[in-house]
This record gives sequence, C-alpha cells and structure tokens, in this order.
Amino acid sequence: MAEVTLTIDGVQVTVPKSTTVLDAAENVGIIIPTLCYDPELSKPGACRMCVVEIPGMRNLPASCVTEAADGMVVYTASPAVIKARKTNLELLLANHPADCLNCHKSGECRLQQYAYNYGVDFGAFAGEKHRYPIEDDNPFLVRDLNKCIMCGKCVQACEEIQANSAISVAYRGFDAKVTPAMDYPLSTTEYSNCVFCGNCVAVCPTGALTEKQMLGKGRRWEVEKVRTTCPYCGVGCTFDLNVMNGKVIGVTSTDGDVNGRALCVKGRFGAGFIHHPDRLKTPLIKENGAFMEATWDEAISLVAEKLVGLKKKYGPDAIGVLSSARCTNEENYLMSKFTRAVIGTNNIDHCARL
Amino acid sequence: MKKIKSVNELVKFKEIVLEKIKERQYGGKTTIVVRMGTCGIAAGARDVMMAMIDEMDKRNISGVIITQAGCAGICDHEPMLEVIKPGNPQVIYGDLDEEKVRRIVVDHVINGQVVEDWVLGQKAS
Amino acid sequence: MRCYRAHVLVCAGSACVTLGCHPVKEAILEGIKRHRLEEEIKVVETGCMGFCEQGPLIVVYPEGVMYCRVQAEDAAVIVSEHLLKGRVVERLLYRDTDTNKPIPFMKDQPSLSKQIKVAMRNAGFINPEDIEEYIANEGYFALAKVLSGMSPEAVINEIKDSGLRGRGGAGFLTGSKWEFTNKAQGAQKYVVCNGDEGVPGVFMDRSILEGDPHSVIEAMAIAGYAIGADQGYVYVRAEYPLAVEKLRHAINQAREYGFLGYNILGTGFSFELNIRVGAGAFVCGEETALLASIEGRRGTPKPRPPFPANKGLWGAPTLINNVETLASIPPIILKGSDWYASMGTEKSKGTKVFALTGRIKRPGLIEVPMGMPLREIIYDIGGGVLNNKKLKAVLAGGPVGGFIPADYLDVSMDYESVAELGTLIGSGSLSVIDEDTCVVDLVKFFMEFSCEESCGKCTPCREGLKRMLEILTRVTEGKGQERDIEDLERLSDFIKNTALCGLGQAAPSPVLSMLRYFRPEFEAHIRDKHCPASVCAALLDSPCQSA
Amino acid sequence: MEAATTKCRCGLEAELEKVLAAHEGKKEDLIEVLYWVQKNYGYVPKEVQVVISEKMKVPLSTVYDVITFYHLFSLKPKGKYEISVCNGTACHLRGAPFILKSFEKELGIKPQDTTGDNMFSLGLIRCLGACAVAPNISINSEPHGRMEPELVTKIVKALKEKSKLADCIE
Repeated sequence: MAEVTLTIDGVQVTVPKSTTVLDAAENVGIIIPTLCYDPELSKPGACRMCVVEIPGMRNLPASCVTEAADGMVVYTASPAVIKARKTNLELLLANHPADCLNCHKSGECRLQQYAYNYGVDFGAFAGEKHRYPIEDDNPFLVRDLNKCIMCGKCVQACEEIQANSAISVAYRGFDAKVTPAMDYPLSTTEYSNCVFCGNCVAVCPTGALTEKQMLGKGRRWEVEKVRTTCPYCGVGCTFDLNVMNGKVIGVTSTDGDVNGRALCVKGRFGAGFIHHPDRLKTPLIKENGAFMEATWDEAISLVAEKLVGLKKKYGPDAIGVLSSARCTNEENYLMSKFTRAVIGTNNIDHCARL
Repeated sequence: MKKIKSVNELVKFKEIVLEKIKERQYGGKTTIVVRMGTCGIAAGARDVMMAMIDEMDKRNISGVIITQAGCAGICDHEPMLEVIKPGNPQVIYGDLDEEKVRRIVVDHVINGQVVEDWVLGQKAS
Repeated sequence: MRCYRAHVLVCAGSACVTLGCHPVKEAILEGIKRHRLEEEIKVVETGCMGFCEQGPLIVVYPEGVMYCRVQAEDAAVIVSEHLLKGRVVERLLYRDTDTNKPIPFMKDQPSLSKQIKVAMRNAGFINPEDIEEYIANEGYFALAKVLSGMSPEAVINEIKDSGLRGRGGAGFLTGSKWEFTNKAQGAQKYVVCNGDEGVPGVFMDRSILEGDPHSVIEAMAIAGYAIGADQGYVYVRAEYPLAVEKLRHAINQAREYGFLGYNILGTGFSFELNIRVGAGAFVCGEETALLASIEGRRGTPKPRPPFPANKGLWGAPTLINNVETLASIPPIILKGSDWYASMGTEKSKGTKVFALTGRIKRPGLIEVPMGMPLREIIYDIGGGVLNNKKLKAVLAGGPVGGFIPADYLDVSMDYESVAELGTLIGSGSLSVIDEDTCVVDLVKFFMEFSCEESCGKCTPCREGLKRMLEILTRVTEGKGQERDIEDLERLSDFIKNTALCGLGQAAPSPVLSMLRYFRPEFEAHIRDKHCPASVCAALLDSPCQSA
Repeated sequence: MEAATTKCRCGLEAELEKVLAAHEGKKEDLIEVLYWVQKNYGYVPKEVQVVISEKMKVPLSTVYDVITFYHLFSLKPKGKYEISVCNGTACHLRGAPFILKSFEKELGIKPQDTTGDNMFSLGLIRCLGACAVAPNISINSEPHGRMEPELVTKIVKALKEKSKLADCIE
C-alpha cells in the first residue's frame, strides 16, 4: 500500500495513503480534540473542533476529514488553531446550561474537559439559549436537548449501528435539533420505533443523553468500572458494570471485541435484577408443595438421582434437554456433551432466544 | 413531428423552420409577442394578455398570432409586448396596463397606427 | 497616404459575420462602384463593435452614423442617400428604448451598445415553448457539431481554451471541471444543472430557464457527451414555478424531436434528462447539499474532498454546472473558443450576466464582457441612481458578498479585481444602495438571511451567525457596546476560517466588508447612538440629543 | 393560470395511493412526493407522513426531518390564499418590510400564521426572481410586482370577494 510522509508539529510521520490527518497525528501521540468524530461512525466533519493549520490551505481544515498528503506540514496547536477552538467552545457554551455542578455527566463530559483545557468560561457571548423541556418519560434514558451540541453522533449511532433511525436532525440553523418524528418523545410507540438500545447514550459527548438508572447514584469519577460479559444471550457482548459502594448502579459501553460499544436494551438497562429482592440466590427444592432453600450439593444430587432413575426405567430417549441462549457457547457445548455422551440421547434443543 | 435522425436532417429542418417563421411574419399575419416571464407576470402581463384577447374578441379580429417570449432583462418596463406587422418594423411596447393594451389593439393592430407614447423601441424586421 | 471623403466601417465581428455582413459589404462596394465613388469613399472591415444584437452594423464616418440590421438590399439606399447626398437613412437607425427617437450616432447608444449577449442570446426573443424557434436560431447545432465530428477531449479543450469560468459564484474553470469528471472512474456518470438560484437579487438563471430552456438542455447533452454521462438532472428551485413548467415542456419537446433520448441524431450517443424541484433552501445551491437534495434528503453540505467530480450523485462522478454557465456553452462550440476568449480580461474571459437591482433607475439583467468598469454598468447601462440620489455603494454577491463603495466605482468587473476589494462577483448580483440606506441595517438584514438559511450542521455557522445577528440587532437598536466591534471581528474571522461549506465561510463577508469600508458609520451607531442614514428607528434622534 | 387551489380532501386518499405506488421504495423521490402532498393537502398531515414512510421505505424520523428542513413544506394547514411577501435583497431595498407590515395589520397575523377562518396564510419568501419590478408578493404562487402598502387592503378585499364568488359556484 502506498504511503505518505508528513510533518505534524515538527514530527515526521509516515502513514498509509488516505489516512486522515487526525489519525496520523494520533500515530505519533498527538491527540486532537474532537466532538463529532467517532472511529466507528461515518465522519460528518461538523463540529469543527479538530481544525488544524496546514500552510497552503485556504482555511483551517477539519483534520478528521482531511487526508494526509506527502510533504504536508500540519500544526495542531498554532495560535490560530487555539483561537478557533476557543471561540468554538465559547459559542457552544453560550447555548448551554451553566449547571456543570450538578450535571450527571460531569467528569465524563467532553465539553467540560475541553473548556478546562482551553481556559474557556461561560458567558463569552450573551444571547438566546434553547429552552427545551427535558424528556424523561421513559424508564431508560433522559434527553436534555438544552445540553445537546448537535454533534449528530446519536443520530448516526441509531442509523449506522442500530439501523433503526428512530431519531433524526430536524429543522435547520440555530433551531436544528435531534428528535424522533413529529417532535414526539421516544416513548410514543405510535410514531417512534425506538428500541431503547441506548447506543445513542454511549456516544453522546455531553449531558444531553444520560442513563436514567444511574441518575443521582454517584459521580462518574467515584464509580468503579468492572469489565464483564453480558449474561443475557450467547453473543457475548462486553460491557462495564458501574459499581458504587459495592453495588451495581448501571451499565456503560466499553470497547468490546465482539460488540464494540453496541449493546441492546437488556444488556444496557437490564441490570436491575442484580440487587433485586426476588432474585434467587440458592437452589430451591419443592417439599410438600412448598419450595425450600437447599444447598447446591443437595440440589445436584437430587437431579442426578432422578435422571439416573428415569434412564434406567424408560431408556435414555425418555429424557430431553432444553438449553438456553443465555448461556455462553462453552456452557452450551458442555450441555450438548452431557446430553449425548452421559445421558446418551440426541434429544437436545435450545431456546435460541430469550 | 417525427424525430430528427441525423445532422443533415437538422440542417434541412432549420431551413424549413426559418421559412415558416418568415412566412408567419411576412405572410400577411400580424404577430403579437407577449413577454411572459416571472417578472412580466409579476408586473401584470397576464391581465394585459387577458385584456388584449378580450378586446380582440369584442372586435372580432382574427388572423392575429399571439405568442410569447421570456424575460429579456429589461424587466423594469414590464409588462411588455411586441407587435410585428408584415413589412413594418417590430414595435416593442413597455409599461403596459389593460387600458393601454386595448388602445394598442385598436390603433396599432387594427388601424396600423403605432402608439408612439408607449413605444420602448423598434427593430427593423 | 490617400485621403478619403468618407469611410464606411463594416463590423465583421463574428456576430455580424453570422448575421450576413459580408454580402452587405459587397453590395455597398458595388453601389460605390456604380456611383463612381471609389476615389472618395473607403470601405473597411472592423472587429466586433460590441453591439452584436443589432448587427449587421455599419458606421459611416466622419459623421459616425450607425446603421443597424443592415441587409444587402439596404446598401443601395445607404449609398444613394447617405454617401451621395449626405442624408441619413432614418429607417435603419437604432431607436432609443426610452424615447423611441432614432439615435444616429453610435457614441450616443445608451445601454445596449455596451452589452454582448451570449448566455442571454435568445431569452426574451424567442418563444421558449417552441423548439422550432430555437432551432431557427442555430439551436442544437452545437450539439450536432459535437456529436458529428468532435471527440470528448476536443470538446473539453474547446471549453478550456474559451476560459469560461463557473458563473454560479465560485468561478472555477469550467473546462477543468469537465476534464476532472471525464477522467474520473465510474460506469455511471451524471450531469447536473444547478438551477437553485438562491441568492436573493439575481434572476439570470430564471430568465434563461424561462426564456431559453433549450440552451440549457443542449449544453447538458454536450456536457454528457464530453464526460461520458448518459443521464442528467436539472435542479430548479421551487420559487420558480414558471421556469419548471417551461423546462418540463422543453424537455418533452427535445425528446420528441430526438435531441434527448436514445441514439441522438443517429450518432449513437444517448442522453436522458430529469427535473428535480427544490423545496426552499438556499444552502442547496452548494454542490454537495444540492446532490443530497436530489437524492431526496436534507440538503446539508458534506466535507470536500471527495469532490462531486469523483464522488457525486449516488457516489458516481458528477459534473455540476450552473444555468448561465451551461447557456454559454453552445455559442462557444459554434463560434469557437477564440471568439469567446477575445472578450473579457486575461483571467476572466467572456461575458457575464449581472442583475442590477436596488436603488437604480434601470434595473434588469445585462450581459457585458467581463472587466467592464462598474461605473459604466451603473451609470451608462443602469442609468444611475434612482431619484438622482448619491450613490453610496454597490453590493456585489448578495447576502454572502460585500460592498464596493462609491470611491471604487472604476473597478474592473472581473473575478480578480473584485476579489481584491474583499468581495466577489458571485452569481452576478449588483444591488445599488444610496445615501438613504443604512449599511448596518442592511448587513443585519443579510445576517438574518444567512441565519435563516444556515443548515445547522456545523458549529460556526449554526451558533456563530446567530450571535452575530444578535450583536447587529443590538447595535441597530441603540444598545451596542464597544466590545461588539471586536466580537464581530472575532466571530467573522472564526466562521470564515472554520465553517464546513462555502456558504457558511462566506456568510460573514458583508460584516467584514462593512467594517472595512463603513466603520465610522458602524461606530456612530455604537458610540453616538446615531444612524447617519436615518434608517434605524431607535436611533433617529440627532447625535446631540441622544448623547 | 392556476386558480386558487381548493383544499378539499375528497378523493385525495385514493390519489395519494396512486402517487405513492408510482414512487414505491424510491427513497430519492421523497421530496417530490412531499411536494405533491403539500400542494394537494395544503400541508403534510401526520397520518400521511406515516403512510409515506411505510410505502417509500424511509424512516419516519427522516420524513419529518426533510419536511422541517425545507421552507416549502408545512406541518400546519395553510389558508386558502397563501400570501408570500418577497424579502429578497432587491425587495428589501425597495420597501418589502413596509408591505409585510401592511399585510400583518390587514390580516391580523404574523408571518407563518394562518387566519382563524383558514382564509389567509402569510409567509416570507426569499426572492421570486422578479427583482426589477420589486417589491413583489405572491398569492398562491402567482407573482405580483411593484407592490405598495396602500394596495394591501384592496388586494385582501378582492380575494375575499373572489372566495365568496367561488363558494357560490360550488
């Protein structure tokens, strides 16, 4: 593959042709700030945060959509670039609520981070701000469009990852906003086909989208993230359990080998069972019409005994086994082996769905 | 009309068309060209056209060809129309209204008298 | 050197040649011979006199009398009356459009003498609903010429040599655009005509689409042949219903007569054309937004590259040209690139249509060679400022352009010279403003327009223009503060440098232009709370009262 | 000349079905179909949006985003007479704001609104392209140039008369 060599902030870097300036810079450890860019989504080049200075180019090009070229010289932090990014942030903040103190995304908000990095504060430009009602009529996520910076990543995630297009950018100019059809909330089944996968939340760089279950349960920097595999089905999605004081308060995306950051509604929002009082923690054995708590040894011995008895009396084909899609592939493999080799029957099936 | 199937046919066809247009203009018929671009219509060309047709109906005039053209850029003088009488210079009238066009029909189209006051220009035909 | 009593100048510019000046010259020579005037009168052929529309032209010196539309049959009269007896032949004189008085002398020609109609050659003179009138005026002859004997490369070279540049605003070399699209890889290619004349104050595209739709159709077929496309789209804005109607009619006629469709003129070339009607969005004039709109989506621009020439409509290589550009193509093919390139300046060749509007006596569309001084356009063609007021400035390029103040009226109207003044030829809008117009109010009006038309995709345009409008509104209301000047400058600079598309980048131009040429007037609004033009209602008190 | 479009809905459903059948599954024709709906319904009703989405295989949210992006489409019914005041540069310089004010006063509504009796809608349009005869307005897409604030009352009155007449014929 053809390669190009360019100079970024004085450092020479060689990358394959058609690499973007942004990626080339990352190769040599220069991280350019971005808001609308996401490696998993198409590149709208809209937020203009990642602008850089390239002598010979008319304006300040967006590095996320500018291809690296041979001999190109790039400045990622020249005075002109810094000034532009600062103005950009000031404009975004001029139309943003000044409530970082109690914003749930505080600590995980890119706008906040960049405002700190570039020494920007609220109120550089006075003027009209959006006054949208906060949407929290569904059990899964809260949409506060006043905090939306129109990066468009949620729309892209919905279209490109979930292939659902429940939301879209409607209206134009200053009034442009992300919304389901007819401006109805996501929960309106008549007009919204939202499945609440929450992949939009996973990509939102600000407090515009938040997981409802985690609201008020802890600041983002206090939460411990435990990487694990989703138990709901055989896909094996990876995610982070958000743990606060030893309790799981919610789930957030991480970069999984299988799923990237995509999750489904159950994986992302279905963690409530973990600390639910009705949750079974030990096996139960029915005695005299009532379930009694038992130990695993007691339970397994009972099942083994019964299976052996049945096999002896009626033959192995009298037994059928139904496995679950919620098990991992390894568990299902074991189940199959057990059925065919130990019990000796081919009567095994699988629910193939939850 | 059948399709023009070759370059030669196109060249021949142009001659036929030119002849046709010439005949229309010199063959004894009067042609009136009304400028019917958006600017013309905005300035009232439709009303002028309707008034003209109405006046001609009233006076039972036949044998006049009414056709149209687009905007020529001199929109300031819309509504405009052109009266082409065989053998005479083409007369372009501008800044018309319903009343004026009725007089043009009577004076110019019927009696051959150019209404000098409203003439924008003349072109030798 | 021999002395003659009189000279007869016969214009032999290409237009007059086409119109038959040579037979006229022969007839005059013959008449001179018959009257034995050879010793006294000399007949000379000249280059284009720039009054092509009235050709064939003859000028008799020393009087300088100009005769228009002279035919061979008229030669006898000119010789016997004028050359022999010294009497002017009134019948052949040009008549003034305002007074209908004959104007015998060429120097007295008002507007028209300065115009050369190329793109607008037919508009207003032929019936747009009758393809035969178009054919009678050499219509589809350029397509025939191209299909019957020119290679696509030869066509592209002809357009390149003509120096024609995109008339929609950017002024990119049309021939190069054709070449890029020709060379781009792709089984399917498209030709798109940009008829989304969104800049308020220009209407040449409308005029051409309404008055001469076939010229656009013919040019698109030529372009299709040159780049290897067999399909085209004409994108017309919804505000022009009449243009859509005429174009639809013309396309059907062209199909019927065999200029569109399968195997055109028996040459094996096929080309089909469709219309797409816009739905009211200025930003759709931007190439990538226009393509999105043709695809039936929201008209938001995309970052370039990739350019449409490589990845356009549905990802296929696409050539996009504006209406006026396309309408100039057939004459270039027929008369040659040399003819076109002989007009205009070195870098801005050919003719350009300008829309004269605002406080001007004779508003309308004019087509002149590029490089004509603005003063000539405003005073000689446009008749000067309405009510004889004092000219303040001419606004070029509409809401995304800038001012040309009265002091710079001698600027040559070509891409480079106008750019030096910080504005642009753009699509050719020239709005005249007089002493009674407040520039701050006008700039605010433009900012309102840009804000309303911003698609909202990129941050600078969506958030920045809004703040600029708020500042300008504040200033016109007498609530301006000292820091507003600095803020406006900073925002303008930021938006110009970082907005995603050309329209966003150009949106602050009127503000920058105002700060460059009318800073005192702007400062008066802020510091003295005074509107020098007495327009801003809140600032109508005299400076001493509001101080 | 197109008469004032009557916005009677009878038979429209059947016609809409025909139009949709001609464009079924062709996403690129969305704007064309919406154009037809706007013209015939006077706006784009919710239930029509749903049908369009299903038949043309375009997500409903996308249909909505296209409608709200383009000025030409509206979500609210427009009046019988749609009066649009041109506010292009040329018209602005020649007094369009005064024309607009006169209409606002005469009709008692603001731009983008419709009168209570559904007779008039007032709108702004950016350039009709008839700048040389500015200021312009358009009534149901029919342009009228050289407008003066004094003419406004007359125009509104004439339209009301015309509407009465049309009702009689019906």
